[in-house]
Amino acid sequence: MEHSVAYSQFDRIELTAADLDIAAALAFVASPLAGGIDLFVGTTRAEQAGDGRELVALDYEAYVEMAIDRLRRLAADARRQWPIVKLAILHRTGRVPVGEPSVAIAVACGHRAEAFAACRWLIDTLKADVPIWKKEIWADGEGTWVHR
Amino acid sequence: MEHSVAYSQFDRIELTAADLDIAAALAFVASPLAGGIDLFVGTTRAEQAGDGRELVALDYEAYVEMAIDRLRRLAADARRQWPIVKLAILHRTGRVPVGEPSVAIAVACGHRAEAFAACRWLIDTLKADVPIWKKEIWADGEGTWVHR
Amino acid sequence: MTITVQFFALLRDRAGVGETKVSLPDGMTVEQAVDRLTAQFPAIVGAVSRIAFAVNREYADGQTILHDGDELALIPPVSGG
Amino acid sequence: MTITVQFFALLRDRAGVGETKVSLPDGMTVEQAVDRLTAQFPAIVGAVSRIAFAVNREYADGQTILHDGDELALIPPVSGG
Repeated sequence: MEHSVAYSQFDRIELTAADLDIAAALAFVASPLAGGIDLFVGTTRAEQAGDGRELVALDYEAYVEMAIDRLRRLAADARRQWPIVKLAILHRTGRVPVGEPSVAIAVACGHRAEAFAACRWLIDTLKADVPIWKKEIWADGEGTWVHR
Repeated sequence: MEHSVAYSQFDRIELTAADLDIAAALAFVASPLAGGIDLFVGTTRAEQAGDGRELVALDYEAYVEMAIDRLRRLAADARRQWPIVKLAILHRTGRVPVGEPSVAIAVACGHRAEAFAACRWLIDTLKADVPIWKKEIWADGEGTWVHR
Repeated sequence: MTITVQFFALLRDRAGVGETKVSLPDGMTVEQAVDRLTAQFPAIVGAVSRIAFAVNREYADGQTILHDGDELALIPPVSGG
Repeated sequence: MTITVQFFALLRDRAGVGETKVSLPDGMTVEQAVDRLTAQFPAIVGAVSRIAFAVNREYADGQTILHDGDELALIPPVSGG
């Protein structure tokens, strides 16, 4: 089960093994009622291990059904806290090479302060709460799960 | 003078009478050194005047040469405050209909907290500091300069 | 009763399976079920700093009573984003 | 000396021009130049809540001494973004 989308008229939640379509997320949240849109994109950052090995990618695994459910609740929780017009949360599964996006969160609100606050809360809470895991893939082929 | 671009390897600053190319701004800031990208997009929000007239657009005017110079300094000031990998600031001149973007700021940093903080500071400071003005264009054709 | 158990990430690697079915006495709690699982899959012990639980895709604590057909997931520290 | 003056937004509408050249005695300050301008363009008086100044595209205060060839801009409250 590598692809899963849930969306209402106002929220788009997507876990996908394909490249994230960030332009589509921005188009989805666009609205005449929005004055400010904040988009966060998390990408795989180049890193070097202590022994000099280079990171080549992150492999993402999700407990798909539960992750989608948690993301929908995050969206609902955000809507209780801020006056959100539309929002989109996209997250990758599978291999995400250095420089490529693994997560994108777009929030459209009437005013910018709310869009920034909701977007920041969503990415922070996603990282703490949603059952998705990353494995670091190093140039020598070794993989290390991140469970901090 | 309706179009002006200034960019170094790491900053792209653009004042333009054409539609903002937000995908290009995101592509410009992408980097293997970036872990988090924050993008703010300000759009013309539908509004109604007290007497029921509908807002149809905002007309933006800039003191172009000074505005470009101030935006470059804002970029430099942000770089002194946060470890920014790349950034792009695009602003429209001319008529921006309801629902269309007037400003886009994309900031790529190693980590998300810095990207959010720098992006927020840039839009707040742009709004307070840069010689650009908007005129509200109402459905009856009347225009009202915003000078709050 | 029979429940389905899900392992993820390093726990899946250590268990050697992503999913397994186990038969347990009726009325067992999550904690009691996990004790049985660590006996059956000793390699998961100490693999991660802490394990959270989900029953039927809801976070649940160790005292939650399990029922026939439940899906119990062992959730290592998450690292999405 | 001769300076170029720039008006923007509502001030441009009220002045009826975006740019004008004015001849002033050497050594005049921004404030003194603006006094002359308000006499020449009375419609700009009270048009906006406050006016900032820029000389040669740098924000400048009223005490700044002007020089021949300077560009003085009258900056009404900005509203970009």
